[in-house]
Amino acid sequence: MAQRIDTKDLNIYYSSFLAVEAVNMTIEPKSVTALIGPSGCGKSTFLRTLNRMHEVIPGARVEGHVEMDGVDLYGPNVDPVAVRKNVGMVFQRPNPFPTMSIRDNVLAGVKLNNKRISKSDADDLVESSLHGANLWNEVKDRLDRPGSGLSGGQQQRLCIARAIAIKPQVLLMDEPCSALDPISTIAIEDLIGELKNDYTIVIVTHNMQQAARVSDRTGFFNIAGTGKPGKLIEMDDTATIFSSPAEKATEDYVSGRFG
Amino acid sequence: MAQRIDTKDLNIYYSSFLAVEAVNMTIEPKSVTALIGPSGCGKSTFLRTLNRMHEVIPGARVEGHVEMDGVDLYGPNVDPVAVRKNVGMVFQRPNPFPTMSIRDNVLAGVKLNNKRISKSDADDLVESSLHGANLWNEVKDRLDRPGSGLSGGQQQRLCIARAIAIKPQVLLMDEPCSALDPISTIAIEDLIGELKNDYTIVIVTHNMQQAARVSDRTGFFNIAGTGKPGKLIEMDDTATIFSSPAEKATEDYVSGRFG
Amino acid sequence: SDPEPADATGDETTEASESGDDMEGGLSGTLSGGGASSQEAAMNAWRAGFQQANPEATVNYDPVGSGGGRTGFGDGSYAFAGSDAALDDEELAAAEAQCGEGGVIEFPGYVSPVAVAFNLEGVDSLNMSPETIANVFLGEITTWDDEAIAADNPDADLPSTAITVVHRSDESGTTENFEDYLYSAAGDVWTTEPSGVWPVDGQESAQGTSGVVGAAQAGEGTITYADASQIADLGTVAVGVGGDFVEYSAEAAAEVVAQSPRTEGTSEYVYTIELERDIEGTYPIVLVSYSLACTTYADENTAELVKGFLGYLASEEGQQAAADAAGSAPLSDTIRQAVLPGIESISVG
Amino acid sequence: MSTTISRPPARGSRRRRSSTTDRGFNRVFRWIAVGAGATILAVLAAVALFLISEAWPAIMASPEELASGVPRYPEDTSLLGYLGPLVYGTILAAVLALVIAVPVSMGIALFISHYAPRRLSQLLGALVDLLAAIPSVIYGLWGFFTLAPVLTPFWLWLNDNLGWFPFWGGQASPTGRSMATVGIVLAIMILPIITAVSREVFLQTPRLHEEAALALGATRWEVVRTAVLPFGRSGVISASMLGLGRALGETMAVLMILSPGFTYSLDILAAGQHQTIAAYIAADFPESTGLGVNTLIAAGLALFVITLAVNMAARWVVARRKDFSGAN
Amino acid sequence: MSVATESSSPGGSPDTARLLATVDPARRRTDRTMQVLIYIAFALAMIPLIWLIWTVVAQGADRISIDFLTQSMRNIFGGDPRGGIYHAIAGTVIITLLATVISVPIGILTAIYLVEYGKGWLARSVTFFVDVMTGIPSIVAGLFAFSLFALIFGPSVRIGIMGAVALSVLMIPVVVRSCEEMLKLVPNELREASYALGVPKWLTIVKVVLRTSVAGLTTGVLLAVARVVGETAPLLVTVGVTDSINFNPFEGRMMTLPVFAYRQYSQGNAPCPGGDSATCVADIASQNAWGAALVLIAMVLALNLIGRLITRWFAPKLG
Ligand SMILES: Nc1ncnc2c1ncn2[C@@H]1O[C@H](COP(=O)(O)OP(=O)(O)OP(=O)(O)O)[C@@H](O)[C@H]1O
Ligand SMILES: Nc1ncnc2c1ncn2[C@@H]1O[C@H](COP(=O)(O)OP(=O)(O)OP(=O)(O)O)[C@@H](O)[C@H]1O
Ligand SMILES: [Mg+2]
Ligand SMILES: [Mg+2]
Ligand SMILES: O=P([O-])([O-])[O-]
Repeated sequence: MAQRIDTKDLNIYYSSFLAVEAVNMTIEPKSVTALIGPSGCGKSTFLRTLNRMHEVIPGARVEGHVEMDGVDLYGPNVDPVAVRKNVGMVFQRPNPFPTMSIRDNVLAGVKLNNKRISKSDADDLVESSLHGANLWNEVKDRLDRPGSGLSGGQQQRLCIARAIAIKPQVLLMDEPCSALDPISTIAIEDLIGELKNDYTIVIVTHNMQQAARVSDRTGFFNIAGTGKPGKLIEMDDTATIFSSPAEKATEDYVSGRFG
Repeated sequence: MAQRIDTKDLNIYYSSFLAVEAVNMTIEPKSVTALIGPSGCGKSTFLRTLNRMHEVIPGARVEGHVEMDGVDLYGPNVDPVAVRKNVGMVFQRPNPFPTMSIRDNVLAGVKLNNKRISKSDADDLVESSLHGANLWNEVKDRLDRPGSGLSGGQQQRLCIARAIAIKPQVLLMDEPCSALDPISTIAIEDLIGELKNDYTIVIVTHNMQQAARVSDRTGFFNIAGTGKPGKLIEMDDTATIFSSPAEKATEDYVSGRFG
Repeated sequence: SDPEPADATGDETTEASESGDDMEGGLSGTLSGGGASSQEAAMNAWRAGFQQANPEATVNYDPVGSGGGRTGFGDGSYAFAGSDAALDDEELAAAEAQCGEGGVIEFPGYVSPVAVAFNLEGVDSLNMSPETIANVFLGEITTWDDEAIAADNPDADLPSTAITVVHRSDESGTTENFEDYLYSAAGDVWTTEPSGVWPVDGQESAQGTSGVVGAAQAGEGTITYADASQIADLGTVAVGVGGDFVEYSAEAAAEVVAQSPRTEGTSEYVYTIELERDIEGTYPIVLVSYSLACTTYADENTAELVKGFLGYLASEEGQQAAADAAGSAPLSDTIRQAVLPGIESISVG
Repeated sequence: MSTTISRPPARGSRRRRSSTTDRGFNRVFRWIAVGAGATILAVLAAVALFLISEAWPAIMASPEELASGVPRYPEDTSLLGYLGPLVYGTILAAVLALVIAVPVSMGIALFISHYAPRRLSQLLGALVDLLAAIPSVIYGLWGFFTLAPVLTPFWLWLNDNLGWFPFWGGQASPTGRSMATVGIVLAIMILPIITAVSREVFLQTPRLHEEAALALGATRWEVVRTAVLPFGRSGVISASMLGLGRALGETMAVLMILSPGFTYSLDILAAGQHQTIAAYIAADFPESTGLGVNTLIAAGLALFVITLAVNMAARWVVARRKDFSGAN
Repeated sequence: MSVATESSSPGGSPDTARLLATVDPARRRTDRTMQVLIYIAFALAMIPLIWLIWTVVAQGADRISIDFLTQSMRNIFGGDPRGGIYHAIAGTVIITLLATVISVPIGILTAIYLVEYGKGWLARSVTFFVDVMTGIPSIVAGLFAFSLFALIFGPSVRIGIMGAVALSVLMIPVVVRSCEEMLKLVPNELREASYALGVPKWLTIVKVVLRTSVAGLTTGVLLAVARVVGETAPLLVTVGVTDSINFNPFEGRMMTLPVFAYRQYSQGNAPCPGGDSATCVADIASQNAWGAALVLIAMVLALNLIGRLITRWFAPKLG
């Protein structure tokens, strides 16, 4: 069921600013792909092209192709809404809906789409999603409290629960753990390990160890300087990237004190 | 010049909810103190009591004492504004002023005190602060562009530049690097190393390695369960905490897979 | 006869009249007219009287102003109208296009004295000659103890308070009639042609009759002109006419209309008058507001309603009702006799 | 995992039509929204057309025709010369109202959003909103019967003692029904509009930004100055434009209170000096016919143009600093 | 561990004490001054509010009775103290409701268009013309609506819906401008969160953007309603006046409270030959005017209250 994604000569623009240049990448199905690189190199930008979230920014556009199982996501008969339903996303900053309770936040994907769901199904979905995000125990007594009352880490886990509740084919995560404590991070990493049995996962992270721990393949982005476009320097099996990368830049980066 | 901070039996409340209980802690001058612990245990909450930022939340209050060089920060003759001027803060989420240019963001705090700063002094200050935050090279050509146009990591570094521009006695940092790439993180850590020569620094972090690398002393907070108050479990030299902590809970936490 | 308020649930077309009125209450439907706001109070009385006699009928009157009334009458949107000025040639032509050649009915259905009223501590009444009035309103006489005023009021104890003239700020029939009075009675002093607009700049003014009265009451030493029924507790001027001073009254106002000649050369039912401002024993400052209708209407029901309503309006009973409600001067028999045949002849055409 | 909702997105049997990214009801909704915008354009076009076509005879008429056809019209004056004092009066009234109302409104909005006790602030906000709920006829009645008499002694005092000041010269009105009083009433009328919008905008200032300022050692006022006011800037300008629109177009209150005149005088305490376009139209419309009505509508057209110019200026001010808007 | 004696002096280090106690006195003063000014600003706004409401209540309260609220003025004239404003209440409610029904969807949809879709010339011109619309004097809106309907139904038409259209011309720009500001305040993060869940844009707008800003939108709509509910001049030329009850906005004249109040005020005193009596009260018209004003204020007040409840009910929950 899981999908494989190929990008072909992907150039990503903010209006006339070329943020990411000529990315050719293959993301294997049922695997975890990690994207690493210094800040501002365009990891988030690239990630957002994979579920067509990039284009919601005014003036933002792409050139080239992103293919899912050979179908171009930017093809003429592809509905971006359908793309996003199948390619879920967790953002860098937690963004629960402030008007919704914790429960409704988890069910947002269902409820916002006007889908009918029985109370018991909903309860099950809420519980399983929150369990999956390792948040259930902390919030099970206050499901009807607003989601914005949680701490940062709790909010981020709520957003993960919300993303997995719609059972996407592919899950994009933009530094999902940067606001999480180690225990929650372990839970999320475990979750990623579980999810990859069925789904394709792409994760942006600054944490080299995390990349090493959770991913099967790693892509390294770099940027030559401010105003220059970010580029995919190298992509390979995670073990290779962290042990014997082909490029000097990659080696420098991963062997930093954080290696 | 640097100040020493003691907290005595500090209880921190959100209205009637006791978030952090009975903290007795000494923060040495000219040193880096790291606060670690799982999400929701009250690290941020505690940190915010050190510059009286806690009380700006409606209903929030403290019991007990926070003393700086023996002067109770919550004493009757103390002005919270003066406290905050002397105890700078960097937040978990980058929060540059969207209505100001990069330059004005750096100068925001300075201009409050010294409205008539000369242009050249201001220029010097902007440059030195941005250098200190390792952002100068990326933004030197666009100091008059809005600060909100930067990437997350760049924004956070801008906030650090803004905080150090007012040359506080104490600098509080709430996960300042959680949105930064390794290269920027190194720069910030180096900066912390430099700043501690003159200033007292308290940093909240989830990154055990970071705590180990930058701090002289480490405090471990924990929480017994949701709804329970967070507590300071143990505080000691960083080396001790990471090698032979007194408490079992501390050992479990720091020796997690992240150790 | 007692007015009869509608109750909350009563729909105007189904409400039944219990009052044993002597008029036959056969008419039904809705009739709409509009025009001069000066007639509003009187119109309320006429509509109520007519509706009580004809409980199935409703008459509406939009107080949009004389201009709106004449325009609306000319383009057929009002079946009848009220206007503070007679139709001019152009308007008459438009009206005849609606009503047919010679089919316009026009008569002074509402005549009301315009009082010259003032607010001066301790003074209730003053005598003034037309020239004095003109000079006061021109701003030539600036204090109350001016010789010209003192000369006509030997007994009055006049303070040296400054005179503040308050005029109508809106274009108005009252203004036009008052100017017309000053122009014809004190032509040497008051030289501007009458129009609905006050010609002197820089004075106090206010909107509507209630506005000028309110403003006059608010300031000490103020003087204004307003429909006499509205002046409340303001002092009034007895106006010099033919060597005598006449206080305003409905009767004296009716006299001036009755004694002034009818405009010549008009069609049969257009009864407009050329006011004479110096007939002894009459009160010369009057607002003459005309009622307008057609002798033929396209719609039978409308014709019946207009005929009934105008018949009531012009009747002695109707005129008395207006006099009670609005302090107006009843129509003279001469004029009534001249226009009643026109009203009687209203029909479908 | 569940396979029930797993349809490869690209397999959708959607029509291949246009390259726009909108599909299905998205497209419908978009067109509904566009339609609403277009409706406004259509209405405005119709109003403009109405104004121009009705004003046309007056615009085309010679001064002589106008002088004979329009009761108030002076001899030998062009239409622009005639409308000039009205335009001046309208702007004077609106500026007076704005000068009084904007600072006070921002004070009130800040009071409610950042100074008043939280529990109270909602109630206080509702109280100020009540001012907006009061119809202009009532403002007219109140201004005429209650306020003007109370202000009169004060105006007379200003006139006697500070008459050298340009605005307070001339012969002060003994009934207080002058532009100064009108300015105050208009200010009260637009106060709640400006306050309500500003308040909502100030309340939306992100806590993050306020805390950033606080942490830099800002006093409460400095927080307001560094974080709240800049963030709310465009909102406050929009709010002021709403208020200005009402002040420019307000009819009843001005009509009932002001003792009008047609001059370029600065003496806001004197009677019979100024008139606003809206009040002028309402005052003279009832008795007007023919060319008179056309002239009134031409005045309406002039008001239209004023509003247009003022709003363009405001938009320009906001757009100039678009990159720095708080929404980023 | 640290040496405890350092902090043993009761006041602590005097240097530090000074550092923490002093903030530039000029800044303190500015802060205090601004605080006082801001409090004064609020107090200033309360003066006219209380004064106005007190005036209206003092003048109008005596006139309020069950009869006044449940009867029309049909067949009441002169100094007759009977009759009431039921017809005007009904007219105000119906016409304002209609105007709201016309303007709010158009206004909010336009605001949505401007904030969520607006690009290019159409958005620019809509923005531009909405601005221009705010300056249309109410009487011009009335004349416009009149000439529009007169084109279709002839010049004699006077119906409630015409007034509603005239009021809509005045209302729409207020709705658009205030709602536009409110929608702009919804953080982009929330829209993105919704898109990322595969929610189509229109549902995101309806269920996230509108939902989050509903409190602000309510305020905007209430402002717009308040803006028009007191209009007089445009209703006089479009709806006309009547003394009788008419519930049908598509046929016949209607009365509204502000028009009623204004007309009664304009009528001034009634002549009561024998002085005031049970059947003739000289200043009944002005009493009616104030009574109607009081009822009008009370109605808008109630509306505001409802709006406030809505606001509270839907407000984003922040903690
Ligand atoms: N909305 C935007 N408009 C214009 N430029 C943008 C926008 N967002 C990001 N950029 C620019 O695009 C480049 C890539 O940014 P991006 O956020 O993708 O970096 P990143 O690798 O995710 O960084 P980080 O690790 O800090 O999140 C940066 O130079 C940034 O300034
Ligand atoms: N504004 C608030 N009102 C009420 N409770 C709050 C508020 N902020 C935080 N809390 C609660 O206080 C406790 C401590 O929160 P805090 O944000 O200090 O944790 P933390 O250790 O900083 O977590 P994290 O690592 O996720 O940032 C949590 O239970 C949280 O839900
Ligand atoms: Mg990123
Ligand atoms: Mg925290
Ligand atoms: O009847 P008036 O035109 O004077 O109001």
